[in-house]
Amino acid sequence: PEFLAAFQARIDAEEKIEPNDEMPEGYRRTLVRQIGQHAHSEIVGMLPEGNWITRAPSLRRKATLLAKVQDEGGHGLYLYAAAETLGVSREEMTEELLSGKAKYSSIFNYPTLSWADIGTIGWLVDGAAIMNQIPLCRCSFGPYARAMIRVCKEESFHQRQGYEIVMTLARGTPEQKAMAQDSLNRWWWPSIMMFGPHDADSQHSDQSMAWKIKRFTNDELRQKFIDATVPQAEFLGLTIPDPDLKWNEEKGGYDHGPIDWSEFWRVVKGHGPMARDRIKARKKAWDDGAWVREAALAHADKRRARKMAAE
Amino acid sequence: PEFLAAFQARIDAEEKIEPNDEMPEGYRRTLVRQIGQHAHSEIVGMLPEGNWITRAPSLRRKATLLAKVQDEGGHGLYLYAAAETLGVSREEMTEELLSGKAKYSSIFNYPTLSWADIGTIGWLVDGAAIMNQIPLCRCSFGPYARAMIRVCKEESFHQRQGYEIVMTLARGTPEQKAMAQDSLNRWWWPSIMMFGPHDADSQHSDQSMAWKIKRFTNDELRQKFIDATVPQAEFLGLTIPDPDLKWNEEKGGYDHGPIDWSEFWRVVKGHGPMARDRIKARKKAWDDGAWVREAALAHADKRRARKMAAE
Amino acid sequence: MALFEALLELADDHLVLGHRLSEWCGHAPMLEEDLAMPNMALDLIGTARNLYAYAGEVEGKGQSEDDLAYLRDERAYRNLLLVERPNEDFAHTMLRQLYFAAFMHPYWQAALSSSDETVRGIAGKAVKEMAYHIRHAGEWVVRLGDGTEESARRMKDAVFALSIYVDELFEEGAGDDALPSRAAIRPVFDKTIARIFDEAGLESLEVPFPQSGGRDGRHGEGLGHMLAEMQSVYRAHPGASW
Amino acid sequence: MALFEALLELADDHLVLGHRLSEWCGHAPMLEEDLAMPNMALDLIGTARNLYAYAGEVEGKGQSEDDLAYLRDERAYRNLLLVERPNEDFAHTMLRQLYFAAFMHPYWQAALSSSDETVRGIAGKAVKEMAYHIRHAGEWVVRLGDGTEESARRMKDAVFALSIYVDELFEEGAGDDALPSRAAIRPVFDKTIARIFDEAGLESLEVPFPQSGGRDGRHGEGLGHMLAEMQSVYRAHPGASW
Repeated sequence: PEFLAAFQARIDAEEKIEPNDEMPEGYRRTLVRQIGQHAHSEIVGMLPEGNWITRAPSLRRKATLLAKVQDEGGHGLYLYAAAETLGVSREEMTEELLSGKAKYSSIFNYPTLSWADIGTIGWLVDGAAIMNQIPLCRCSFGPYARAMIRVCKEESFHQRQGYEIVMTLARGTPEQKAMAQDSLNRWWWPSIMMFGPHDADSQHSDQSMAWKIKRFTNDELRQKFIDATVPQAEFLGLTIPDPDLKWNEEKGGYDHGPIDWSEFWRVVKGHGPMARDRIKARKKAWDDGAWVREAALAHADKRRARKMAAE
Repeated sequence: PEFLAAFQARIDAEEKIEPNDEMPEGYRRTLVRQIGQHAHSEIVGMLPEGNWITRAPSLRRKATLLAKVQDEGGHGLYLYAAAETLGVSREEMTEELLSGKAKYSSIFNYPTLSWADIGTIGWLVDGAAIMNQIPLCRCSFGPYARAMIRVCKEESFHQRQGYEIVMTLARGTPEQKAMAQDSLNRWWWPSIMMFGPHDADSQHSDQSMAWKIKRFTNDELRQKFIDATVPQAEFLGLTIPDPDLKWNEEKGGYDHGPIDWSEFWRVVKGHGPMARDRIKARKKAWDDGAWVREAALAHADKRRARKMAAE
Repeated sequence: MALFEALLELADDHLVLGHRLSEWCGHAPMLEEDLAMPNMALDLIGTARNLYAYAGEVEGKGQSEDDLAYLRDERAYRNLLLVERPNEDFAHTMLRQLYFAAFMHPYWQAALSSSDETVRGIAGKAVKEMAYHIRHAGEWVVRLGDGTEESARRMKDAVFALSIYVDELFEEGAGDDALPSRAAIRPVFDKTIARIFDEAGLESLEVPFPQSGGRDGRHGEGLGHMLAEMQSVYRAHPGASW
Repeated sequence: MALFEALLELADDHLVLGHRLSEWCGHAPMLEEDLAMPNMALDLIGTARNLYAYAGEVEGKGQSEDDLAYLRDERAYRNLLLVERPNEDFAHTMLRQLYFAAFMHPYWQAALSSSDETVRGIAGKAVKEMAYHIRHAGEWVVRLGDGTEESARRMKDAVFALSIYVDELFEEGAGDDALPSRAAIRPVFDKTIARIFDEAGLESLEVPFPQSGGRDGRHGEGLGHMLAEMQSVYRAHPGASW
């Protein structure tokens, strides 16, 4: 308890906690879970966007999409590295992902069904992710905070790219405009749900707030996101698929219609449309790659042995 | 020798040899090789055409192509059955195909590179096959002769369908006409080569002729094919890619330019452009299907055992 | 336009499943199946053609069967999720076929007494084909379920993978009086599957969270790739005849 | 038009190989390779874009890089057979990459002294990238060749499968004075491969019957499927901007 108080004092003083510092087991566990989940989301997130690399309708778009998906892999890499500082290996985390024990962001269990989805994901999904992640740049755990600074910088670049794709479509042929609207229709609610349940129904929040792992509540972040996004949609001439959405002068923000929480929980619990396909794809990549990883280890061992023999 | 003379007398009297009849080992061996090769050709021949089923540009064409490829599988089936009457199993023959020991028609080691190839294969390749096969309907070995009657009937239907596809293209847009001409350019010489080397260079011919397995020489059949095909090409307004092709009034047939025999032997010896891919595809189908074939046997055994136990 | 929409749904089901089956062509586990699968594909594509042709007629805008098949993108396709699922292995393919045929057989049977003559005609041909598909696919489900350890495992994997797409079969979709109720088919379907699963030693799975969305064009990610390939030549030559 | 044709050949090589590499995206054997392969793909696609853009300029008919990439069918593509070969496994993919880079590195090096300024510019960027590709793919060829029994077997299979496509690299193709001789590259290429194969414990194979034809558009059957997918959206919306 003395230690806990001292630890909380460091947190309150906005000191960064570093891997070798003593920390409460719950703090460590929460971070391992959260950073792992975040890393997995980056990795699984490569799949829905990767689905359009081979069909991207211009070479320029193909290149930027490839670069984007690569960046996501890179984010996964720093995040796994940040989690590893807390004593879990990337291999362990991967096994947890593949066995279904570890979660990842539910949004990636929706399918990408048109080129417009590549734009919309950048605009809405990366937009929502940034809202969630900017406060994490000031997270009390140093390695996570530092990883997030880098991640956020790249994500906001992706968000602008996504918005620009949607803008090109919204100003394009009638078919392209319809494609953009259809995509917004499908992604709006899942994006809104990315902020999690209403504050009243959120489990881990209070302790995470105290530990400064989290700095805003789900509803606060959701509100910020909606307020930022509605004018962007208006600028594009697209309609947000929420008939109840309207400006609330009093609170200085938008009110939105009711969220379908049964859909939310269904997807969170692993029954989203693409959930099985995602894990299957990752498992296949992992299993098919086993011989490569083994060969790399075997070769490194051989090299080491030869070097020692030569010395 | 007495037996050989009696056997030859039956052949000369145009009697059919049946599976249970005594026959010279060489006769049996020649037939096993030839029927097996013919069966394998039908099976491997499913691949180049199968390559366009998923892209056939109308539902009607898709259906007729599927039906055609299915017919080829059917021909493979009767031919394997005919060979089985001579005491080799389908399994043995398949192993020989996959190991590269048994041959199949070299023509199928060329790739299908446009929709027009589906027409051209029907027109030229099936056309050449029919020239080769019509005499086989009178082959001295009964089961083979009977299988060939059925095969020839279906092949001539395919040949007409193929010609009709090419005709549609030749009368279509400029792009379609160019596609048809390009396809003819690629398939003409390989089709001409389907009749094998010049008579002077042909190994097995004499004995096969005596045994009435074969009834015309390679060059005779090739001449028939060219004479039948040239007017068809003219009717379509397509140009046969042989600048030396011209009518020879004296012999009442066309003279053709020199055949590239180095290309011929290269492809016959297994170095055609698609040779490795074809065997690989068949091997994959066979290996991937092993568990299905095993399960079917295991289930049949279980059923039999249960039935016996019940009796 | 309910009839047009309903015909399109059915046509898409048949075409997409027929296309999936046709992908096996030349790659089947045995020669007999290299004949049987194209055969079933042909039945399905034949029915799809009749349905598209009639849909085009009902719509009355001069769209041909090929226009309807080749010029709509994945969001416009209305097929069930079940039929677009990838072939995976022979166990998945046969189970997918069984599920579809066990539904369509009683569906076409009911359609035999449709008020619409063309529908009755299509149903008359299709009902016999579907009886054969149930028999053929059902026999394989039994053989594989009650074959080797490996085949039984694969069959169980297929049941796990595909059963989440079964409920969608019974959603009414566009619906039209000329066509049978889908929900009403459930008991007959369940009986067929129960009989075959029983013989195969397979258990049906409870499906608390079935998947659907195909009727609204919310497909999986595989369909778009299938259509890209299927439509490639047709789209590359606008207006050409084939 | 020799320069136009020659640029198109080069551009097609880069695009097709980049596309093949990009198919790995999200499916690599380890996360590091989920970064490295798109990275190499980006290099290749970047070079392809520069080459197409310049080809369009040289041709002078107003064709954009996308017109050249998205509106030509498989018979019009001029790429080497090597680059269109399917990914198969990681061993095949790395060997294919090594063969290509071991050729292109000295090629671009020679192109640095081209009479054509644009070519020199493209070469200047590409030569550094190709050095990295040789290093990256070469290290993997060594690791796999000298790794486990399985990896060595797969590496040998890859050499067997791909070596028949190597000779085509040195065929002059369309050729143009502004671009280096291809045949002249052979000794440097052979040295690079010999060095890496030696370290990997691999043997080079004699190839009595090399395959070629890509420069005349006589491809394998895989390229058409690749292009059908690649061009699907572009072709479905003629004239649209993206």
